[in-house]
Amino acid sequence: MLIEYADVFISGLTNGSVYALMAVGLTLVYGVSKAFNFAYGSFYSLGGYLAWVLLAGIGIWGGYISVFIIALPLLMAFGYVTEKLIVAPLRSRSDWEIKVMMITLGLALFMDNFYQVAFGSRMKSLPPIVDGVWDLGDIVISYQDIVILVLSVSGILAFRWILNNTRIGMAVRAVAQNPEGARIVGIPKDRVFAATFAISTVMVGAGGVLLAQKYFVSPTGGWDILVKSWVITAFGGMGSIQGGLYAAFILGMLEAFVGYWFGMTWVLFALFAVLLATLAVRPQGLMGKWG
Amino acid sequence: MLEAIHLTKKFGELVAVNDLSFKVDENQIFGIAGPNGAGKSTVYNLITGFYPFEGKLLFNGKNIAGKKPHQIAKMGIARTFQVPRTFPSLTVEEALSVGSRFGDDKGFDSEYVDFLLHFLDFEEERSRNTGALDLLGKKKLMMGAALATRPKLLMLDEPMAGSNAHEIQELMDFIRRINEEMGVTIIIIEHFMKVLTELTETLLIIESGAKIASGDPEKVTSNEQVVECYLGDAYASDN
Amino acid sequence: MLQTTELNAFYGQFHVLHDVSIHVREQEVAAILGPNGHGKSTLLKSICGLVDQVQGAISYKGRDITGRPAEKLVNDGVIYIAENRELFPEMSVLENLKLGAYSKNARPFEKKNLAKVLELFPRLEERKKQLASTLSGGEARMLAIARGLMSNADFMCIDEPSLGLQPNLRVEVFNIIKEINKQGKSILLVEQNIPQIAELADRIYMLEEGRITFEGTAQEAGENEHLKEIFLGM
Amino acid sequence: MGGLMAIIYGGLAIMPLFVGGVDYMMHILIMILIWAVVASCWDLIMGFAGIFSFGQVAFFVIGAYASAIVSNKFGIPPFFSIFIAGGIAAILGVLVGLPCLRLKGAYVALVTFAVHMILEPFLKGHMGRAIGTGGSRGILTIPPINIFGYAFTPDNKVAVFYLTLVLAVICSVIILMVIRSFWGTAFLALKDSEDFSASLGVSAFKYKLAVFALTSFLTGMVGGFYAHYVGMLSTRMLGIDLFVTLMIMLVIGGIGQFPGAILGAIVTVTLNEMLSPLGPYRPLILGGLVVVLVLLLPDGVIGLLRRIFGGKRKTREAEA
Amino acid sequence: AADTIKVGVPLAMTGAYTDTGDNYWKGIKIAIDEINASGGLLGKQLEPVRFDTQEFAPERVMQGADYLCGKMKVDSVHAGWAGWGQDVRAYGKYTAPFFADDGSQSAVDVFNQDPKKYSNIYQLTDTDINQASSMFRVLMALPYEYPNKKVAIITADDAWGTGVGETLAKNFKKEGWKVALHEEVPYGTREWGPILTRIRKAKPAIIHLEIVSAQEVITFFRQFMESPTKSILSYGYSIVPREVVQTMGTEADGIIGEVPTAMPTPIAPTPEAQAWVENFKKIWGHQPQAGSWAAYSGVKAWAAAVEAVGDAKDHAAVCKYISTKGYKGETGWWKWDESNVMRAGGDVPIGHYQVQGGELVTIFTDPPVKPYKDFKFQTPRWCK
Ligand SMILES: Nc1ncnc2c1ncn2[C@@H]1O[C@H](COP(=O)(O)OP(=O)(O)OP(=O)(O)O)[C@@H](O)[C@H]1O
Ligand SMILES: Nc1ncnc2c1ncn2[C@@H]1O[C@H](COP(=O)(O)OP(=O)(O)OP(=O)(O)O)[C@@H](O)[C@H]1O
Ligand SMILES: [Mg+2]
Ligand SMILES: [Mg+2]
Repeated sequence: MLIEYADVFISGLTNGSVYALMAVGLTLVYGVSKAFNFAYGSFYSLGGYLAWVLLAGIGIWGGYISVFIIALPLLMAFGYVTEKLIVAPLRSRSDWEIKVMMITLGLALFMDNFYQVAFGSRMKSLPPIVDGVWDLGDIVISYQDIVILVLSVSGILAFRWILNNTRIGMAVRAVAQNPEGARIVGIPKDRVFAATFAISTVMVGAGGVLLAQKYFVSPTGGWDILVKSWVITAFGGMGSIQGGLYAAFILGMLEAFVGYWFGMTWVLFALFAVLLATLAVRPQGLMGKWG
Repeated sequence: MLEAIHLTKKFGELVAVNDLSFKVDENQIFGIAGPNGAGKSTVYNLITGFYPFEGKLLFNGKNIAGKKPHQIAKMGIARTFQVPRTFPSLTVEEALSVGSRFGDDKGFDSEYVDFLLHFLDFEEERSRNTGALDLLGKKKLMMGAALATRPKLLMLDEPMAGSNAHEIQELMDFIRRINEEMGVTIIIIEHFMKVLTELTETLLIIESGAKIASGDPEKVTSNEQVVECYLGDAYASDN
Repeated sequence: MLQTTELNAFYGQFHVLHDVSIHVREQEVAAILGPNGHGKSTLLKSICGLVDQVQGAISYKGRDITGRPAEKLVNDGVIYIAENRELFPEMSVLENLKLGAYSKNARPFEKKNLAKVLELFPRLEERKKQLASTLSGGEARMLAIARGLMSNADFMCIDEPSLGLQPNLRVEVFNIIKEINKQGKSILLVEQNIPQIAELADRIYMLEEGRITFEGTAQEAGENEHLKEIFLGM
Repeated sequence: MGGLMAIIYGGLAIMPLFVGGVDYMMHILIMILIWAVVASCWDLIMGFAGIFSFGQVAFFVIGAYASAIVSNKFGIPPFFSIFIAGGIAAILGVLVGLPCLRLKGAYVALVTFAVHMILEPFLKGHMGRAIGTGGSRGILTIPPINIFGYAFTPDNKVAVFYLTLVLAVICSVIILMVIRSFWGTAFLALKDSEDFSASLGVSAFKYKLAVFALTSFLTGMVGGFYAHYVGMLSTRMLGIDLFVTLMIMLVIGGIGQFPGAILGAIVTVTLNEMLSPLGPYRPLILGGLVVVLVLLLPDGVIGLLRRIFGGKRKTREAEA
Repeated sequence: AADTIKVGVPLAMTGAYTDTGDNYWKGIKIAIDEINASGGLLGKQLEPVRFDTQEFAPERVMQGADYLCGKMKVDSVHAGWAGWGQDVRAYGKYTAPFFADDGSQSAVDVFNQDPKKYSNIYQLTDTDINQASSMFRVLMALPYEYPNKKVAIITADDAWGTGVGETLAKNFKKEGWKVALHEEVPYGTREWGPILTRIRKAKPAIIHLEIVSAQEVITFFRQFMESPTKSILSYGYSIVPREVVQTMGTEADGIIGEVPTAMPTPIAPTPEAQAWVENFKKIWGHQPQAGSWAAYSGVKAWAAAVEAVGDAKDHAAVCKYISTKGYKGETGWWKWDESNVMRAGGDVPIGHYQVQGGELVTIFTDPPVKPYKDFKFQTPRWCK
């Protein structure tokens, strides 16, 4: 009995760590710039495709380490340029929040279909980062899941620490709350906007690299990621890293246990029921600040 | 007209309004003053239904505790905000129309809006965007929109702040005319002694959410405690 | 120290400042008077790099700083203390103050300045942990000034420091400005409601409809009937 | 606004003179009208009321299924069942609107989009099958609208077209009236400053719920109409494709620029058809186009027309 | 242009079904090229007119019919997955012969409402119900001793998946098996923890998974293999996405699956068929997928009928010819029943495969259940 629950629990934990990794970048960008990035899922796929091109296409020497060394700066540059080119110009317009949603939706459509044209509609698979399972008798955990758990949780905690305890983190939060005020005290707001966008691209792109070996890469594979991240972000509180972390694990567990007890079809209903109930009591999400 | 009975509002540990009772008579100009953070604006927020609170609030004998802001507006209580609010999507005329349309139970009255634009000397700004008004313009806009609801009671939160002597004089004339010509009861929060002594009939001084003096403005402003915690020696000697 | 030459500023099509030339000498306090909405704040903001469309020239310590953005000017020692405060609403008073010392040249003095401003404004010391968004009008004004002081700037543009402050504090702020001026800072001030402004300012400008209509020493201003009637009446 | 709307609908009304014989073209015209209404409703709630409702497609599908089920199960003539469908959609709209009143921006978007995402498993699942959605098979026979013995089937596309036109014009006039009335002002005021509006007597509760109810009613009704026109339904409308297409209509038409959404529908549907032979390059181009258009045409085609013809523009930004 | 014959090809070119659309297109393309290269049909070249059915929204399906038959006036339509009944109604309005690969009882149900009206509609494969029954028969016929009589059924929540799941469950129950788990899951499911926990608890002798999408079935397999139970893994039609074997290679060895109207591989039943397979591999660089051959044969069947009738425009005569005469293909005769469904059996049976050495190997054909050539079922490594 207990063993079974342990198994479900571990599956929840694995889900949670994956979700956490996916959602943080979204919450960051939204928190800082109030820009809701609909192309977030496509950025995830971008990470996956980059890894695939490097590993399977070019057959790069050094495996995943080289992939990260090459892909992360590329992702960062991509995020930075995207912000500068298509998000920043909208900021001074009326209804700019809707317009950002629309332009990123357009970008998502463009990117997804670009993948399809360039790489075909079929999924791409990548070699595992680490092989094998940790056998505990009745329970087995794959090393891959452990790597994802450790990397994502430590990445997020480090990130949160930076936001709360360093000058840069404080600057990012300041820009989030009052861009004009930030300029007055000497924080270059445009650069912070672009940088957070770039960092979020790196986060989700890195997620794409990490998860591609588990979930594969396909042109439209990012939508699922976007939706889940969105739920987590809202649940945890838009803009709250810590809230996002809690939310990811709560939802991961919810998914595992609802799936176990009631069946997978109920997971989505349960997810939204919990989300609605939470928002009814706390409209700003678990830990969140107002959007 | 308005009676506050044992009003108390706590923000966590902080008691922003502390067992405060006062009474505003019909057709009065009633002043509220007190140190920064004394709880003046909070009192407005309680009266206009922005926060729940303990105690009772009677408006023309009816308890208005628990009512929503828009319901209170419809009952005839209008207000301005300390930090100016505007409608950047609307013109001055439209903003006044909002008050007339939604706050006045008689419904929209374009003649009255015209009259107010004239009254406030706002005719030139009529179709100007409210977001682009200067500080004084914003304050006049808030007053105009509030008046457009045909209030029985108008509550002003530091309407003079940021204006020069000349402008203050003008604003005081406005307020007096609102009170006398339109028959609107007024509560005003101000820090300028001159305004309080010249304009108000009754002055309430609060500190840390509680009343420390009230009554005739001249007398109240020479109250020792008031001078000490609020006006300062310089002011006292100035007067 | 600071000089503007034929400065013009626009918001879109709207021409706010017309050929404004002013100057502030080292260790001087200059005050700008003028009716509401005639461009006083715009002038300060233009100098501090917060207005996008400016024409003309601004020089600071002999260097041309026209078009230099606010975030860079802060490092050069020019700070703007805003009329509408521009605080960080979801941060505590303390965090707001710390951010005031964000610039490179303020950082080393953060501790010292923090202690100093908390002493100047005991109310802020009391409310250290409170979120800026929940401060009262006057408390927020204090925080804005205090945050500006944290910047350690040499040249401070202060927009209506007394706005919304209680009477005795208004005098207090006046004293504070005098004090920091004595410590060697230059100050450009917009202020309507300190009767002693003539006592504080070395030089007074009058800005009407975006144009300078009077320039002179405090004494000259005192002798100007027009000015006296409108601005020094309180 | 009214004049432009009259020109657009007038132009559409004479189209059958030229292409009346080509079913394919008539079908496109009918779909243009249907999407024009849906996009206009979306514009009303998002562009004017400032509520980021992402449930428009969901309410459309709800209306379609409701009308199909009501007419199939209870034998209610489709002419009436589409109003019932509108009513059902409106009630659900209010239910969805309620939690949204306390929420902001992207949260509202999520909660409303949740309806969209839950709808598919619901319609396919046991609950859906129990009320007659046909599960994942869908509903394959839905009676056509029948007025005085004349059946508006897909075989009589010109007739269906004019019926749709009548419906679209009625819906558009309602939307126009709402925007022109004090509702429009209330929405703008609420969007700008909720506490200022409240202090002037505007009830956010009432107006937001009302706009949820109205837009879901119209959308649901048009959904019902669609069901009886096409004669079959499946959950495949809930893919991301339709959602994005509607969004593109708004981008092209201009947000908060009614009747821009109608123009947006015309341009988008036409473009989509023209690009269709390009296969995967179609969405690629559409996506790129959205990016470019949002950047270059901030107020969509309407804004462009205004710039060309110098029509007056309601200033909506804090500019002098 | 007047001397070409237009052929409509409505397939998913964008969206979630793009890959299946590709499969069908590959077969159709070969057929058209072949006919054109050999001088055309009645001396006229065939001209394919493509239409993107996207994600099969009802109005899109209808639009396809109006476009291809109404506007472009094509003389036949060759689809694959085409709308599961929606297509029957949309194309039934017109007269051009229409070939679909819906494999769905709901499409047949629509047909049976008005066989006259829909007489131009042809299904290239048998229904979900018959396919599922066939899967069951082969599972029971495997030369393998099941350790218990428990089965776990996991299907997608679409029409195909639920149809197969329900039929299988019914059959198993009839045979006295216990359905330990019967789950419908949405597409996009990639975390199988909760389900696998229940599977590991139940230890069923058979697990049947029916989601025609590679990511889902591969993730299931990999997570299952972290701690496998001794269960035969039956993937049904989910074995068809090429990515499954291409991605997993020999890792997938042991999985069994099924494809209707498919060319048995690796060795085809007849020399002609073998030649066809070789040709396909030469052109597209991989083994033929499910659907390619069916779609190819649809085009060829129609062309043969047109040839016999002598007029591509006489749709009624062409249809009548196809319905009554059938078509002789690479493996033998294709015959459509009174519902215009190409029922499995005879020369075109359902192929049952096992992955062996990283490729699909036909081990049985059905109906009737018959071992195929010398290929043998191998007990999967996790069952030993
Ligand atoms: N939401 C809140 N949460 C916590 N404290 C609050 C909140 N709102 C107000 N306060 C505190 O309550 C006290 C009273 O605030 P209020 O705004 O009423 O002061 P005030 O008398 O209007 O002062 P001022 O003259 O400066 O405007 C202040 O100390 C303020 O910091
Ligand atoms: N962001 C802006 N966009 C458009 N117009 C503006 C903007 N900011 C200010 N204005 C306009 O520019 C003019 C000058 O404004 P400014 O704030 O500089 O005046 P001021 O002299 O500081 O007045 P106050 O005493 O109200 O602070 C005013 O008419 C104002 O309406
Ligand atoms: Mg106050
Ligand atoms: Mg100013």
